[in-house]
Amino acid sequence: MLHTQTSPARAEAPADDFATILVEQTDRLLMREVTPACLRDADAGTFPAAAWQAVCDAGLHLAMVAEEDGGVGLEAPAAARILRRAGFHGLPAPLSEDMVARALWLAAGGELGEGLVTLASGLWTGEDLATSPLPCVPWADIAAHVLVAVSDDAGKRLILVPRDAYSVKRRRNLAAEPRDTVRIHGDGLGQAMTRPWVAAPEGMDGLTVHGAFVRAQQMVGAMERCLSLAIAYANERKQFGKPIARFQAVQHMLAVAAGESAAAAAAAELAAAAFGTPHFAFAAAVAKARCGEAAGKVAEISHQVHGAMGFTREHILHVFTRRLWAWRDEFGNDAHWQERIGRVVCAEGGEALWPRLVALRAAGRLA
Amino acid sequence: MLHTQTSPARAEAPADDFATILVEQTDRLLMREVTPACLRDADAGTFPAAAWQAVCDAGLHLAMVAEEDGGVGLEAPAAARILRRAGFHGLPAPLSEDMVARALWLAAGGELGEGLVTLASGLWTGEDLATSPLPCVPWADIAAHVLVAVSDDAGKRLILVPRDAYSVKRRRNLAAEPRDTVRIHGDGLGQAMTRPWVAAPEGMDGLTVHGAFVRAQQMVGAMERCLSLAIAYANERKQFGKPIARFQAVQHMLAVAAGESAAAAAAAELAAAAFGTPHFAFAAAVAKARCGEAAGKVAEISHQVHGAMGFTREHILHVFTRRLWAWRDEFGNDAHWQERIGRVVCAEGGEALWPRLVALRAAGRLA
Amino acid sequence: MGLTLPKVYGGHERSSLERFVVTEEMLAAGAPCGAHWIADRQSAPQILRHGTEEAKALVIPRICAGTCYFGIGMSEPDSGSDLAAVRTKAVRTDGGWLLNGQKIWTTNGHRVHYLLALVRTGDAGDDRHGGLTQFLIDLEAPGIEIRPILDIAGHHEFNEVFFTDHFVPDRFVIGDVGNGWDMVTQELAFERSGPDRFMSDYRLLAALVDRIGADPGPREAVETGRLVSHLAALTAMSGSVAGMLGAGQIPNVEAALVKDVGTAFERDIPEVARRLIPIEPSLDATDDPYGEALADVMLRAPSFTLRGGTREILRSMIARGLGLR
Amino acid sequence: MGLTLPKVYGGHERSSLERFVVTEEMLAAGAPCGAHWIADRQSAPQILRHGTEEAKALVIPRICAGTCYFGIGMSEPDSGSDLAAVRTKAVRTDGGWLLNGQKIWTTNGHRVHYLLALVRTGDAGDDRHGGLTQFLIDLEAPGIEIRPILDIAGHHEFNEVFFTDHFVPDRFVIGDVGNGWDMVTQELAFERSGPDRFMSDYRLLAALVDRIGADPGPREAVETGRLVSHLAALTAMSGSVAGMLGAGQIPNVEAALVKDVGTAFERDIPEVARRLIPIEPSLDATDDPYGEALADVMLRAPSFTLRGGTREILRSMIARGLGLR
Repeated sequence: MLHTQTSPARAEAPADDFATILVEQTDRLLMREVTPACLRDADAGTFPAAAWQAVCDAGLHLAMVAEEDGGVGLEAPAAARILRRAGFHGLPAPLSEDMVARALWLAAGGELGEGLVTLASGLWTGEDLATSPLPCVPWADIAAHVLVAVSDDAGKRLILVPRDAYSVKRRRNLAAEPRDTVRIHGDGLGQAMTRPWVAAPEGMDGLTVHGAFVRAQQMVGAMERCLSLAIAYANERKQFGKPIARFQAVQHMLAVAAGESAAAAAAAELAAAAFGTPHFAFAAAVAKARCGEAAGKVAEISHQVHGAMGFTREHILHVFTRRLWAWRDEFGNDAHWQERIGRVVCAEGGEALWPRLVALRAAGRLA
Repeated sequence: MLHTQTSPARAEAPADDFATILVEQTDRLLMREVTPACLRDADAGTFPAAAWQAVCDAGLHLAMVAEEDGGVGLEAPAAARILRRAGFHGLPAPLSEDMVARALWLAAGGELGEGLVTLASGLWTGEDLATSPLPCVPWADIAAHVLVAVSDDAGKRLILVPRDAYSVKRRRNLAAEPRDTVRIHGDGLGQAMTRPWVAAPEGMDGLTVHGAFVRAQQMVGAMERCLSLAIAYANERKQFGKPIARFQAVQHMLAVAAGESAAAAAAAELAAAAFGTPHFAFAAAVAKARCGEAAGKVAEISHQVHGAMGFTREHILHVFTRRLWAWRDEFGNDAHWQERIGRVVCAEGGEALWPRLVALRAAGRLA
Repeated sequence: MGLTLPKVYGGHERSSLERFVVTEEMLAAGAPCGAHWIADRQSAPQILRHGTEEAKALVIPRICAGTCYFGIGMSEPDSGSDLAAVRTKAVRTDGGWLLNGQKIWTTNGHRVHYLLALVRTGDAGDDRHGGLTQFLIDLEAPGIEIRPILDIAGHHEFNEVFFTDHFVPDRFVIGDVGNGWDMVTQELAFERSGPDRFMSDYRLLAALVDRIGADPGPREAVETGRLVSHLAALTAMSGSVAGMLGAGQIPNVEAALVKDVGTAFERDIPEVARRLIPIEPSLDATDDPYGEALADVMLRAPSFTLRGGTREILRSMIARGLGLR
Repeated sequence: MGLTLPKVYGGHERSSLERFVVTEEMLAAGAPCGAHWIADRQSAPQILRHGTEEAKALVIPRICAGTCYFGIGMSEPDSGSDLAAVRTKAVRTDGGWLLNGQKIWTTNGHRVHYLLALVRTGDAGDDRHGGLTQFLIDLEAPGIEIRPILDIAGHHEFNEVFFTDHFVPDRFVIGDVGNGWDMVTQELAFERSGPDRFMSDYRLLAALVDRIGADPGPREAVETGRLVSHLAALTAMSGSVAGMLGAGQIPNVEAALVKDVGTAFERDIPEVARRLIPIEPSLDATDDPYGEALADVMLRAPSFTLRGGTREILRSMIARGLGLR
């Protein structure tokens, strides 16, 4: 539960051996590919084509796709571990977007070739889609398709919009990751493929739920990395004649960060275990809310421990803290999801709260 | 600004010599009268008649009454210092209620003999008064009069309701101070005296503003006492072979408490300086909001430093922390006043915020 | 009662995860954790692991039957966070030990039958952790005096316990002489990770939800939702520590982490509640159960971050667990 | 500029309270605190108090005219919070001193004309505070190299400054040799208590108010009102320290208190803002000034609790001021 080890082999949600091996491979791959130069180039706007190719060659983007559809067929908890490792290493590429969008589309019976798939947050009407831009779509400019969720008189469905059916205004988040504004051409929807979305979550959040789910996993990985960097720095940096790790103030700050990180990880794991169950929307809300809240605290404490050194481009810390600041506001910030949770809980009343939490955890097979 | 000294002579808002002498006398009087036995008896429900008599003999309850009306004629900032000392010593009697209610009534041209005056929060209509009980009126059972603010078609006015015109259901706050439910008899209002309230603050809060103002001052005193107790305890209590004051965790906790206490004191002093100006309602809101927020933190930290010892009846700490927990919820809790402040500020817009703060401080003669 | 204890002593031999779930349900339902609680949670597992056969036969069946209550004899006036500073002393005598000294903050000391007490039986040694031994103390035996301590709400829950030449027979020594430190450390893992460390004011949260009503404003929804997200994460964290305990591990650091995060959550509930529903909590608001619950929690809250190890002790433990050196 | 400086040097001889009010107004209006800021705030008062006549005549008039900028030469790579560990060394030479060593985190080091640098000139002594001296450093003189440091937003504000046999004439010694520690301590009181320590993101608060609009929901009103109550208290606290500085006092502890409370407030603003107005801040949201302001503050916020003394250093100072021993 002390999420500080860099090894993926630590005890976590029960995982079969295959998943554990895959996570270890992922770790080695990312350690090799996500170099300082790769991160620097991505910051400057260059897509890390080699790293992304290695990720695809390893089939990581197919993790959640069923075996009969040519995927790896991992359970969501194991796939979530891969996303946490991607967060830990700061992979500057849309693995989480492609992994979940691809899995949803194929599970809905769609077909798909190679080429990056990303997803737009929200649940749209066909009419809105034709007139309003889709804001903050990750890597939309270089994607081959954008997955969009639609709900109107024609029912809930997924739409896969190909790249030549939309135009893009480029925009970057705080971590310099592309978050483009997408405008579908007048005749663009005609080029798109559509599938009924039987497994859609309840409510009006649409794909925001799935985006929140993957961002929660990534945030957990980034928090673990921040914590691990801060611990190493505290043991190394000397002031007043001793390592700052010896100062109680530093110790207690890091204990608080470890608590936040552990709570965030627990919430993210709950959501992964609830994937595909009726509890998923609620669980994803809990995960994004809890991780979003923890992200700000862990980033703040990590910077405080690193002092001025962590405030420089030269030190790697900002790769992870800037992602935490960006990700907590994407696919619904913590306040958004807290409000959703609060509305559900209040509508059901006080006596229903405990049974709901028990059911949530049961979906997570922990009890 | 470091509000930890037990001496009233510390540098504070400018005060004339007479006020300083009176505050010093107050301090000596309260040190003498508010004994552990007095506090214990009050906790058990016995009114501290001797201490109260001493307070009245010294004329402290007349502090804000004009000299021509037989009062001391202190400016509000000096009177507020007396209330802070009452909070510091835990005087278990309604000095703040009597002081402010008496001053308001006489300033409105009313007449008044001896006998305790208290005040009800809110701004009522005559009709509501006849039908609804007044909740949480301090010491209403033993008071001679309750001051009530009324606003309806007949204008804003103050009403002084004599004891035989109302019945009481006794109730105590967390600190075992009487907070009675008052029900005015069917013909009770006929027995009451009425004066137009020319100096009423804007808005619908009525006497809640004045109650908030005095509670803010009392909270500052109680916070200073908590801090002073915690510092003394930390220097004395040994664990791991040294005073716990040497532990950085304890030092930093107390530094945070000192910051909260100092900010609360600054806000309370702003409000005192704005008494009688058009900025008073806003300043009192700021004071009660800031003090209410600080109170919870200072109480929490004081208890944490005191450990199990501070959790006992035997130790005096609870006298002050229980008052802080009670007072922060009386006459509008911090959220109530924050909302008021937020509404004013948002209605005026961002560019008006800074001029408003400057004007507030100018009313406080600090700039 | 006795859910995880062996059938041979009258227990049910259920897993500690099952006990965990039952505990949660009791707390969620607001059922009082009575005087038998400590015995069931931490004393019985200790005695089972480390006690003599006589000790086990004497107390475990009665713990399973719910007729035997335990108190914790760790803290002393000069040894709160610094347990190694224990001064209550036992000297060897015929067939046992003679105890002199004082324990403090003994929960329900006036109603329990036994203490598990940490006592100095030798030199502390370089690491300060040596020379301590755990004893089973029969509070009805001679040489014991119990004095009440009232808490800030005026309730009598805590006690001082004084020992004057109190005789403890050898069969009441729990574990090896001089090995008390390690055992207490294990015991605290049981004490710290349970749901009673973050659900003690759960009922206030449930009551707050009802008081807010089915159609909350955005402020109420956001604040309530935040608390629920914390609680959901905590139940998962605590459950995973229960699993580790059940597997025979001693997850001290993890337990400290659950307690630190858990007590912060417990302290948050009344602070959020009082800002959302503006009432003036009263000691005698018998006409308003919600106000009474709030008042009760408000006066208990300072103890949340003290009992079972102060926040500061836990954070230092966590820091060591993180590898800060 | 030069508001509080003597008229003989081209200043205006106004009170430090007046300078305080002008500073506040500039910050409230979002006016940039330019490169002359540090000179005006803390370098000029130091040189006036402790500098030689030649030093005063050389720089004060140009500071008053706004044509002479200063940097702070306190931090070194191994001496951040622990200023007493300064290793940049000056040795006596004909008519002055020869400096060797390195300073770091020099704000605007590439644009300022002078540094006030803290340099080791002798043994530290038992209290570790001896043997330090402040020098006026002319950055255009030989033996100086300046290298940029990019911050996490990619901006160039900080620098490293390297000294290689850099000559400092005697007239540039500020204060008594070996007395640098006390002077730096005083200088920090000026640096810490000003409104620039809690108003650096004031404009974001004002923009938030506008973005919320004239008729806020309860959540927006409560959160905004809370921030305003903090700001009002801070302006009063900071004003009272300005008064003490103006009266010639050295309110170190009070200044630390203002900075600690003030930076907590500064850090709160973006955190509250992002939860009230859900946007995804962007590095290139040129079509959305509010989003840009939020992004800018978000990436600067970590420095708030570092510059001018870390939160930890300040809290330890405050603790000493409280009489903890």
